[in-house]
Amino acid sequence: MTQTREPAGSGHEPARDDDTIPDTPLLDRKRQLRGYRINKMAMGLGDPANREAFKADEAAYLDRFGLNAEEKDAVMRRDWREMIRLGGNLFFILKISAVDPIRITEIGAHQVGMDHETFLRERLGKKV
Amino acid sequence: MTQTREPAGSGHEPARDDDTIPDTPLLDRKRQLRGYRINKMAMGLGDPANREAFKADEAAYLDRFGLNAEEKDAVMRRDWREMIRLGGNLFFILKISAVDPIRITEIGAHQVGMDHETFLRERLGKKV
Amino acid sequence: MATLIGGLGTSHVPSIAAAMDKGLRDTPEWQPFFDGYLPAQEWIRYHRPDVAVVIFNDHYNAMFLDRVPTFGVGCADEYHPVDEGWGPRQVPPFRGAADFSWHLIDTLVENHFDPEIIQEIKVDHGLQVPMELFWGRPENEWPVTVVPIFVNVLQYPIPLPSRLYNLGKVLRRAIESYDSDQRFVVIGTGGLSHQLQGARAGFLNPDADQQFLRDIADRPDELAGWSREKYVQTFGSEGGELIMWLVMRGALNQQVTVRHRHYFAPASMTGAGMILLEED
Amino acid sequence: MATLIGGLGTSHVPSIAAAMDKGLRDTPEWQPFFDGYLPAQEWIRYHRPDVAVVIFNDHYNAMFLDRVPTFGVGCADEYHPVDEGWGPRQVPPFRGAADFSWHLIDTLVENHFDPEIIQEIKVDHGLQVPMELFWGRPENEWPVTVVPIFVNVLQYPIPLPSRLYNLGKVLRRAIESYDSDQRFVVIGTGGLSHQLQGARAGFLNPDADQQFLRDIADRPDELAGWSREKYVQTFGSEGGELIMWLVMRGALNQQVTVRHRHYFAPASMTGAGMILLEED
Ligand SMILES: [Fe+3]
Ligand SMILES: [Fe+3]
Repeated sequence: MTQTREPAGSGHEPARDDDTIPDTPLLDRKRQLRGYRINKMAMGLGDPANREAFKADEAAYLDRFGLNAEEKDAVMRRDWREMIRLGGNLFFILKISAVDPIRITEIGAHQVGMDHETFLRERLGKKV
Repeated sequence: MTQTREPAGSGHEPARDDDTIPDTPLLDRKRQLRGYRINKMAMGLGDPANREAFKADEAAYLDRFGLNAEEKDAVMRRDWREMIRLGGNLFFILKISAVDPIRITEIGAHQVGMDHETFLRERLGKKV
Repeated sequence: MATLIGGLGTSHVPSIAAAMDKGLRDTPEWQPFFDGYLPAQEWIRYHRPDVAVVIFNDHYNAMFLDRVPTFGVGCADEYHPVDEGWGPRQVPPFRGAADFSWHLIDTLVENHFDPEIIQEIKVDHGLQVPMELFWGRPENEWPVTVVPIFVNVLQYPIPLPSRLYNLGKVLRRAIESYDSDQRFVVIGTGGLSHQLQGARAGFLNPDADQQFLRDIADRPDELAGWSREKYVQTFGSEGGELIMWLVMRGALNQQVTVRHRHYFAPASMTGAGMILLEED
Repeated sequence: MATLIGGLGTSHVPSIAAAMDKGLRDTPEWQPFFDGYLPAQEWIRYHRPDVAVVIFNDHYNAMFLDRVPTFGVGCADEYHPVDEGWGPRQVPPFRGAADFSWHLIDTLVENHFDPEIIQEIKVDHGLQVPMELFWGRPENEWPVTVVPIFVNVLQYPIPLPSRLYNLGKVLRRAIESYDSDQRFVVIGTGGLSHQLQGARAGFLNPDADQQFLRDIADRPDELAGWSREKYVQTFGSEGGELIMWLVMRGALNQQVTVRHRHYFAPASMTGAGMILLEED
C-alpha cells in the first residue's frame, strides 16, 4: 500500500471547489446549511415508520422534508456524489442504504467516479 | 424592605433537609433524578394537545408519564410544596398553572405555608 | 471590524411579559417599573445597534433535562417564541445574526470553550422580555438581529461565575475580529434577587441588588470571583441566574460609564432592574 | 480513591459490527482483524475493570444538527443501542456508571470545561463496537459499566486536538478524586485513516496510521499540538476523528508501556487498529 493515494484523474469535476483540503467535503458551515433538508430527511430514516413511508412513496416522503427538485432528483436517482455535493453528509445518507441496500465501497466508488473493482484495487489496495 | 427575610416559623418541615442553603431546593443531582418523571410530565404541557389531554383526563395523562401514586396525588391536589419536595422544579410545574390558573405568589405562599396576604406583606414587602 | 457600542443588563421576569400582554404598562403597579427603561430605549433609538447578543437561559421550555448544555450559541436565521404553556406569545420572530454566530462559535472553540452549536430552537421569555423592554414590541419586524447565548443556570452543576466572565472576554474578541461594520450591544439578563421555590420562597434582597448594580460596573472582577453558592445565598435560588450578567460585563473594557441604572422591587416576586454601560 | 488501570484505543467501524452480526468473524477476510484483539480481551479478563469511560462520537443517529454539543457526558443508568437504519442491534443495553458521571461533570465544570449533561440518549456503533471488541458480546449483561463521552468530530468547528488532550487530564483528576475502589479503563475510539466522501473517498494512509500507533504512546504532546486540518489531511475526512484518542492519552501519565498494538487495513474502507497502554 502506498502512503497517499492521489485521486485518479477520472475527469469528474470535484464535488466542491472551495474545500480546504482538495476533494474532501467537510460538514462545514456552508455545506451543512445547504444540506440541512437532505440530512434531516435522511436522519428520519432511523425511525421504522419513516422507512416504511419512504418505501411506500419516496417522493411524498421527500416532499415532507421540503426537498427541492434538485435534491429530490439526486436522492431518487441514488446519486451519492450529487447528494454529497448538495450538502448531504454520508452518515445521514447512509441510512438510505439501509432501506435500499448498497455497499459503502460502491458509494465510495460512485463518488470517485470509478467502477467498483478499480476503486477496491486502486484506493483500498485490495487484490481483485 | 429588610435586607434578608428569614422564613417565618410556620411549623412546616423544610421541603428537604440536606440543602446546601437552607430551605432552598436547587435542581441538583438528587432532586432532579427524583423529579425526572414529574418534570417530564409537566414539560409536556408546553404542547397544546397534551394540555387538552391533561384537562380531559388528568389521571390518564399522569399515568402516561409513569408517575407513582405519591407523585400523582401531589399533582392532582395541586400540592405545590409536595411537588417540589418530590423533585419537581418550579419552571416545569408552572406549566400546570397555565392549564389551571393560579398566581405565582399563591404558589410561593403555599410552599412557605403562609396565607397569600401574609406572604405578600412579609416576604415581598407589599402593602396589603 | 465590528464595534461593541455598549452593554445592557436587565431582568427577564415572565410577569413583565404578562403585564405587557394584558395592557398593564401604565397601571400604578407597573408604570414605575416600565418608565425606568425609557432612557435605555432612547439610547437604543439613538444608537441603533445592528446586532444584540443576548445571554439568557431557557426555563425548560425549549430544552428538557435529557440534554442540558452548559452553554449554547444559536446560529439560526430565525427564532420563534416558544409555547410556555399559554400558547406562543404574539411577538414577531427574532431574526438571527447567523453569520456572526458562526464566527463566535469558531472563536469560542479556538479559545478552549465548548459551546453547543444550536441551529434550530425556540426562545422563551428569557430573551423575549429584554428585547421588548429595550426595543418595544414591533408591529412586524425587529429592527435588530439577535445572537442568543443559552446558559444553564438551573440544573447543577451550573457554570462558574468566572467562566461566564471569561466567556464575555472571548465574545469581545469575536466582535472585534468580525469583518463587518455592524454595531453590537451585549445584553446580560436574569435576576435580580428572587426565589420561587422552597420554604425560602419570596426571598428578596434589595440592598444586595442595588449593590450588584453598582459593582457590576465598578468591581466586576470581584463579582466574577464569587462562588455559585454565594450567588444563590445572596440572590435566591432563581436570583443566582444573575451570573449571566458577567458575560456582558466581561465583553466590556475594565473602565465603563454607567449611562443609566434602574431598580424596582418587587416585580411579581423579583427584584427587577437594569443597567446601561458604555466604555470610557 | 478509584484507580485508572489502563488506556485503550480502537477503531469503531460499523462494518466490524456487521461482520460480527453476520457471523463473519472467522472468515479469511476478518479473522486477522479480530485475532489482533485477543491479547486485549485477555488483559480485560485478567484485570476486570469496573468502569469503562468511552470517548466516541454519535454518527447522527442519536443527535441531529439542531443541537450539536462540542462534547457531552452521559450520566444515565442505561444506554440502549440506537436504530441506525437497520433496527437496533441485538446487543444488551449498557449499564451506566451514573454516580461517577456526575462526579466527572462536576469536576469538568470546576475546571472550566463546558460539557453537555446528557441523561437520556441511545448509543450507536461508536460505543458498541469498542465494547464488543474488548469484552465480547455478552448473553445478557455487560460485565462493566460505561461512561460515554460524546465528542463532535463531524460538524465544524470540531474541537481542537489540544482541548481533547486537556479534557483527558481533567478526566484523570476526576478518577483520582473519586471516592471508590472501582477500577477504570479509558477508551479512545475512532479512526484510523479513512475517508468516506468526496472525490478523495477511499483515501487510506497506513504509514501514518502506524506512526500514530507509535506516537500516541511516545509523543502525545506532539499529536495534541497538531491542527485539525492536519488530522484530516493525514487521516482523511472521517479519519480526523482520531483526535478522540487524545482524551484517553491525556488521562494517562506521560510514561506508558505499550502492552499490545495491532493494525489491519483496510477493514471495509478504514485503516483499523488498537492499542493497549499501561502506566509505568
Ligand atoms: Fe430566568
Ligand atoms: Fe466514527
